[in-house]
Amino acid sequence: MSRTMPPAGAAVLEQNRAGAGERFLRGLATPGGAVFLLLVALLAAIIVANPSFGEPESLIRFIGRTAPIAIAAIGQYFVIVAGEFDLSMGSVVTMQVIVAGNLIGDDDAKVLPVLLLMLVLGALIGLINGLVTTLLKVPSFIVTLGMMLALFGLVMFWTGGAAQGNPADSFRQIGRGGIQDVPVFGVIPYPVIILAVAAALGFWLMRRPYGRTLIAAGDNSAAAALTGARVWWVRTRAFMLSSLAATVSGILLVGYAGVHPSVGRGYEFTAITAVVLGGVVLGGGRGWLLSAAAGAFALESLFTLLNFLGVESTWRDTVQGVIIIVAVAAAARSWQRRRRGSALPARAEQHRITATSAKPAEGTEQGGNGY
Amino acid sequence: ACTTDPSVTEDTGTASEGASPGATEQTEWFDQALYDEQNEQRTATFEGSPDEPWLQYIAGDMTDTSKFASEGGHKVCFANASISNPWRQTGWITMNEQLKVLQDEGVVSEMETRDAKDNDNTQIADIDYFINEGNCDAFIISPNSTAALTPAVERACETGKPVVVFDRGVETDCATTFIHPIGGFAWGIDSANFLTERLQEGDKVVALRILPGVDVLEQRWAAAEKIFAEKGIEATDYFTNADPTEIKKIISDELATGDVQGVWMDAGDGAVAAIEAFEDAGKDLPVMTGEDELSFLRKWKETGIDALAPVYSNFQWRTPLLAVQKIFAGEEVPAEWVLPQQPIPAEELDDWLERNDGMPDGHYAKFGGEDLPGYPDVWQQRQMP
Amino acid sequence: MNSTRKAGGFFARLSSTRIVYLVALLTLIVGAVLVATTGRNFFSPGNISSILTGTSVLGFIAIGQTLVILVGSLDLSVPYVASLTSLIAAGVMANSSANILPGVLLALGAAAVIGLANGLIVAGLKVHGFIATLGMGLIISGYLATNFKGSFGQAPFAFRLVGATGLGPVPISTLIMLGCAVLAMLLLHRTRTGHHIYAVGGDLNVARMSGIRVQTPIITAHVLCSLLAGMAGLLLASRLGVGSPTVGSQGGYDLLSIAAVVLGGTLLSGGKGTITGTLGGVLIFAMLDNIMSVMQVNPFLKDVVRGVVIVVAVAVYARRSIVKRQPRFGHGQPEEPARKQEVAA
Amino acid sequence: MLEVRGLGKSFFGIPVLQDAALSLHAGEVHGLVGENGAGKSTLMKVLAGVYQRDQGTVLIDGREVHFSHPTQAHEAGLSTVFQEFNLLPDRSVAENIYLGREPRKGLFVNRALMNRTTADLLASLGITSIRPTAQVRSLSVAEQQIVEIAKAISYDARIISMDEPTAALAGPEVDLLYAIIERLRERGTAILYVSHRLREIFDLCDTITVLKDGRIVDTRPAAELDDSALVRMMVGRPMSAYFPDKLPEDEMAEPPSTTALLELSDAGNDQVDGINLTVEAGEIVGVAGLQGSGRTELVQAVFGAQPFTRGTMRVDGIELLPRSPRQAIRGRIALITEDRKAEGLSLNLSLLDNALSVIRSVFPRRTGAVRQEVPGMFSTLEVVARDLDQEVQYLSGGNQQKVVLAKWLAISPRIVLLDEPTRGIDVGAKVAVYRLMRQLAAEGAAVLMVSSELPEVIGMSDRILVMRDGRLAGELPAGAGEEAVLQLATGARNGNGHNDGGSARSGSFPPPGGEGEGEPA
Ligand SMILES: Nc1ncnc2c1ncn2[C@@H]1O[C@H](COP(=O)(O)OP(=O)(O)OP(=O)(O)O)[C@@H](O)[C@H]1O
Ligand SMILES: Nc1ncnc2c1ncn2[C@@H]1O[C@H](COP(=O)(O)OP(=O)(O)OP(=O)(O)O)[C@@H](O)[C@H]1O
Ligand SMILES: [Mg+2]
Ligand SMILES: [Mg+2]
Repeated sequence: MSRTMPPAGAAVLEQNRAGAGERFLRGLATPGGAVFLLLVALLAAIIVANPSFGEPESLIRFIGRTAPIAIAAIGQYFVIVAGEFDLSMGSVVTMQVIVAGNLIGDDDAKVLPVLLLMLVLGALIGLINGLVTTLLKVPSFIVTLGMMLALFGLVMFWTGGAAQGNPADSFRQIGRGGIQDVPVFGVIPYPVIILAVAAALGFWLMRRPYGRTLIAAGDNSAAAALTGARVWWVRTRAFMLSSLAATVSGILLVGYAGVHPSVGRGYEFTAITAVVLGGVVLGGGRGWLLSAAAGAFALESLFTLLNFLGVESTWRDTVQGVIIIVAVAAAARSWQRRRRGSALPARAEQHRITATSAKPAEGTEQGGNGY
Repeated sequence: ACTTDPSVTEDTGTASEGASPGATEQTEWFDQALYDEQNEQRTATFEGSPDEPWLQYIAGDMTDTSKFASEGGHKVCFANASISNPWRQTGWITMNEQLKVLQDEGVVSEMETRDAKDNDNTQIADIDYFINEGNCDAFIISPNSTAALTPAVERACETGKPVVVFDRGVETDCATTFIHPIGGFAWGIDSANFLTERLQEGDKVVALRILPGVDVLEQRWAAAEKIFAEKGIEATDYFTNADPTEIKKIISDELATGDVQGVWMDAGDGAVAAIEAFEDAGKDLPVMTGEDELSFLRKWKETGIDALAPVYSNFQWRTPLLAVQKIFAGEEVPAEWVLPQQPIPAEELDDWLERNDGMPDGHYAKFGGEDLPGYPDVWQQRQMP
Repeated sequence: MNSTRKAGGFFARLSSTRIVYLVALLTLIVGAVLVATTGRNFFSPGNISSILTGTSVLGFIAIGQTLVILVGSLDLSVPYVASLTSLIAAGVMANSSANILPGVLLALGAAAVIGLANGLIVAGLKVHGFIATLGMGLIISGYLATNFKGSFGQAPFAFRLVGATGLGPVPISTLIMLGCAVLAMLLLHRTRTGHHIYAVGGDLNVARMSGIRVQTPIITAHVLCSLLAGMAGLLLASRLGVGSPTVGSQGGYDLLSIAAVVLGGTLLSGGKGTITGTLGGVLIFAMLDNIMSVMQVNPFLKDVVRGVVIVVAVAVYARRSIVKRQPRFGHGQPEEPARKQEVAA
Repeated sequence: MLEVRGLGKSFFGIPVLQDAALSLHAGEVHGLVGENGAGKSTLMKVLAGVYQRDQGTVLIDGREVHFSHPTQAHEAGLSTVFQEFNLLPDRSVAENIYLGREPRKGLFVNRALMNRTTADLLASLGITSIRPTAQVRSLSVAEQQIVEIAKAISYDARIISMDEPTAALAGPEVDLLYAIIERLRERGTAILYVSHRLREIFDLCDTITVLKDGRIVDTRPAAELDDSALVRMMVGRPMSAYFPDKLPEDEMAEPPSTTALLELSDAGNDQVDGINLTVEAGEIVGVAGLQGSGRTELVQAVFGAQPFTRGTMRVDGIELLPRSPRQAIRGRIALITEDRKAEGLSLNLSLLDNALSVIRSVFPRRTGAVRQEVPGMFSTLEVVARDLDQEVQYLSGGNQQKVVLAKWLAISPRIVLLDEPTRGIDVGAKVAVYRLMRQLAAEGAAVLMVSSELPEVIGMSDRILVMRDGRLAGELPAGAGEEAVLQLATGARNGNGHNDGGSARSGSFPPPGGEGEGEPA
């Protein structure tokens, strides 16, 4: 193929892409970028309402306690960007919490094997969700709804509704402890580190062939299948990632909050809300992983702000409802604007893609735009 | 053929034509008369042996049940609100063990149970089903909510069979007996008094409540809130859905804005998370009231905080079946069977912990089933049918 | 040739509804046998009445949900609408039969306004139905939690009769629900709006290009769905005798109604499905619940059974509804049609 | 009748139409031609009320009109066959035709009337094979296109615009359309006709308007123009011929070898049967056939998308019967699908992501290396875009097709299957595709091309296979006449137009009216 593809290098590739700064600006102008601005605004508002929140110790604690929902949102992101839903997430969290409570007990020696078992269980549930969705062609909304009911019922039946007790402290340290005596922050909670790792892994994965194929499958699964992607397997893995993320959330929550059957309740909707707030489009094919995590932080910041402002806790639902409708409506308008062409990224002129690192674009005889 | 449930009549329900007392009732849970009554009942003397608190009652009107006296096994129909929380689960296990005893004794032939899964509409249908299809000799009803279930309970009463209502009440006294511990106001008084005694004016109490709209829970807060207000304690309340994650976040945020000296809870669920929030924030542990759920008692013991465990007597789940036994024996039963409701103070903590050794965290110390056949395995394993 | 294609088309259109009723029949038979083993009669008036009562509230909501799903949206706010209308109705009626009409009208009016808001958010602001109605549900739920702490109001006797009366074993409420179902069917199959609902759900762009104002069917479907949820709320008020801020969410009607609709063979993505199928789905749920209650299945296991049934049943249709082209070459007998044609020519 | 003046429309601030002017008279068929992205569809959509114009005036019968919704256009007597299908697969033919204006009787839709009038309409167009109550999904693509046309006609519009109505049609159906247009013309309907098939333009149109870069180049009577003049006007640079010659021998890397790269024997599944064919390295084999003859199924089967269930397939002498596209791609087989938007591209993803999609799915480890080659591929294909990060939905059809080609070039395919590779793309882009095909062949790939455009098949192929009713009906050498191809395709033996194509989809259409070059009917 040497002649159809003149050799080129990274330089040429970059020459045909926008600069990093421009790409960043373009990104900020999308709903996926706007959520970061929203987050900053909310944090600022919280600090105004309660200046002590701005201290590094408080902030890092806040990040720590938001880690479980942010990790769940990251998991849900994989599924949503592939054009699916995972409603079983909350039940998976509950199941894992109870499994930890019942199987580990006070026995430190059991921590590792049970941890392993939990991960296997999480992967298995995701596998079932994924296979039923992709191979049996049942809409994932229904599959995971069924899984949510069945799983929760099974766990409750198995435990009679209550866990034996909190598991060994060494296990709970994962969600509760931290690295002590760090300058500036005081303590860096382990959840912060786990979140950072999860986000980094997720970010990396989304730039890997797997991640790009996942988005492609969410955008147009027929086309993805014809590029040789095993769409069923790509999607199934997304469900597995989601359940695994729920498992990690569960592990953190056991530490953070302890074992109780209501831990994890409603997590699926909170995670979906966070993802959508992060500008990820339901239906798939659009959106960034880190924005989903930022969506979770924005949501939590909002609740915290409401607490600090002394808003009656019963109004919290209402505020949340208004916020997600407004945010998604704004996002929809922003995509429309892009289509209509008044937005920055679409306005740039089209020209021929060049392979030589020599001259700028106007290489055609006529010049001007296009042919 | 037009069939109308005969009991749906003009005058059921609380309100009379044209009046709308519901409108005033709905935001105001506080009821001075009931408050005073329960306040007194806290110190009242209970008839019967303190070794069997589930059979104790406060002397009062008795229902004559001689007309129900009959031999042989009777079929009991139980319309349960749900088993959706640890307290109800524990009680449900106890009830089933009690059932076995009565079945062995030949008093009860079988108990058919329908579980309404916290749904008023379902429970109404369940009761109607029992009336039409159940061949029931007696009804036991644990109402899901007060006003909505009143007509259905009345319909059950109209069958002429004995009706036993327990836990939450209904707005009718047609039932043969209504079994309940003293009540929410007593809980509120016990817990709020405990806290106010140990706190000073201006101190802050965070109140963690499960959910709005359930009368037994609302009354707990109504009483406590009143007492806190009288004593100048600053109290902020939150609904948590019993989710420890929420509880921990709420306390953390509260601690971030200022110090908290007391924690008040309307149920023990999630108490551990509340205490841990103080630990994690490195603050002094609060004075606290929880419940006799073992998770709380254990954490209490472990941290050595200054605490009280108010009790909403879980052993009341034994009483309905025992009441049925009495009814079919023709023995009179209290029209309103008020069971003792004694908080667990620090002095008794060790004792209760010891008695419940090996039970899961979601178990309730005052479950009252130590003399039942399945003890302790059934509760330890939380086996339910 | 043409006749076989015709038959194929006929089956293709009926099949999913048929399967629903086959599954319902299967449930019925298995149920009857199981119930008989406990010494009960599945077909006794009391039991039938119990099953039918179980269909009515969910039925109202599922009919409405069918409309919004057909138009390509979803409604997660229905439980809260039902709660709200039960409160409005009982509150306004305040145990006076003179207030029944204003109570009903105000309750349905509020439901319609919520539906209109949902519709406008979905159609006008282009917010996904899932999010729009999830948000609307949260908004109402916050309002309810803040303003109502328990049951409220009182339904007068005449109004309570609706929930308590039956024609033989058939509750009036079920008949009203079936009446609504018939109206919804008429709407879908016989009116322009109905045709446009299918069109918009099938392909928004095609509908637009064909000159349909696509907002109208979306908004209509949402308003009707909310109205039907309002009907469910009225029925609940009638059965409970009071309004309650939690009746709707107690029933879990949001997800359950969606499951019933999909169980009834309607495509979750819209454009294809029937009310008849939905009624079948609701019936299956009601029978399942009834059987499990009679069998005294552990309440936790009930959810397990429900969950499994939803997935398995939908898996059966999903496999059926993958439209395949007619094979040109079978395994054994290629060329059959071609030869016939040659003879004909 | 219709008069357009100074029309302007821009997307993303880029003008797509500028100062466009056009006038249409009763009984006139007005051809509108131009390269991909010239703005033809946009012009039609503005006229139809789908888009709002930014500037200019549109007059119908001398009165200025302003449509903000397609309904208004219908009311004003203007209907449109859009480039994309506008049918609901799950609804009946009649419901589709009357969508948005269902006849009513009282409150209710009058179904009986709807079905009856639909049947009448179809009959009046000479179509008997389509029942009004048939689900559109059960129709073939060609039948669906006919329904689409019938729908536009059913508005009784005085002005009908058709945007590439024949893109999905082959010989006989095109003739049917010719007949329909003739009838409309007689009725005094004005028709605005867009097609990339220049032959049709000359066959049908009285006047031709050429659009380029959103501007009108010229409007002339058809009689004054010929192919090359028209092409010159369209591309703005001279082009020796519409169909390019083969590359000169000396440009070939090596003489074409004679190894059979692709070999099928007795292969079949439920749509095709008894397929025996070989394609040698360096060879371009064309596959012709009527709509629905199973050409797509053939290439899809070779590609493993609808695998063969019988027979054997060899790639480079080694047995390989792919059961999935993935296996095929592993064997370095590429398929350019006929439906770019539905099967070829992820429209929300960037050029770069689309170009790398195959590599990422199947050879993820080579992603890094191939990434560097992407600009080269796009440059060779003369892709025009803002940059590599632009989402492909913002590209014109031709450029999108080039992106599809690029993603397959990335695997250096040995066997290249092309299904209607030039469907709906302009002359310039076509030439790029042809050149690429030659290039691939020259480099030793085996190329199998399905096309409905006979001149293209004939002009490009070293051998021509003709399919009929799921089987190979015969093989013709390079340079065979269209007549010969059509004869094989329709199974017509003695020119009596007998058609034994047993397929329900194609069988009922009238056979080609005239032999040879398919003159206007
Ligand atoms: N909805 C749209 N949003 C953004 N850009 C568009 C849209 N529709 C068309 N364009 C752009 O407008 C230009 C003209 O497109 P148009 O579809 O009118 O071309 P055309 O002449 O019909 O081409 P083809 O022959 O490929 O159909 C192209 O550059 C295209 O990318
Ligand atoms: N009745 C039908 N049901 C479903 N899909 C159909 C039907 N008829 C045609 N198609 C689809 O339309 C496309 C083209 O039809 P078909 O395969 O019959 O034609 P072809 O011989 O490949 O001709 P061409 O590719 O030129 O259109 C294929 O992708 C096919 O799957
Ligand atoms: Mg076009
Ligand atoms: Mg084809």
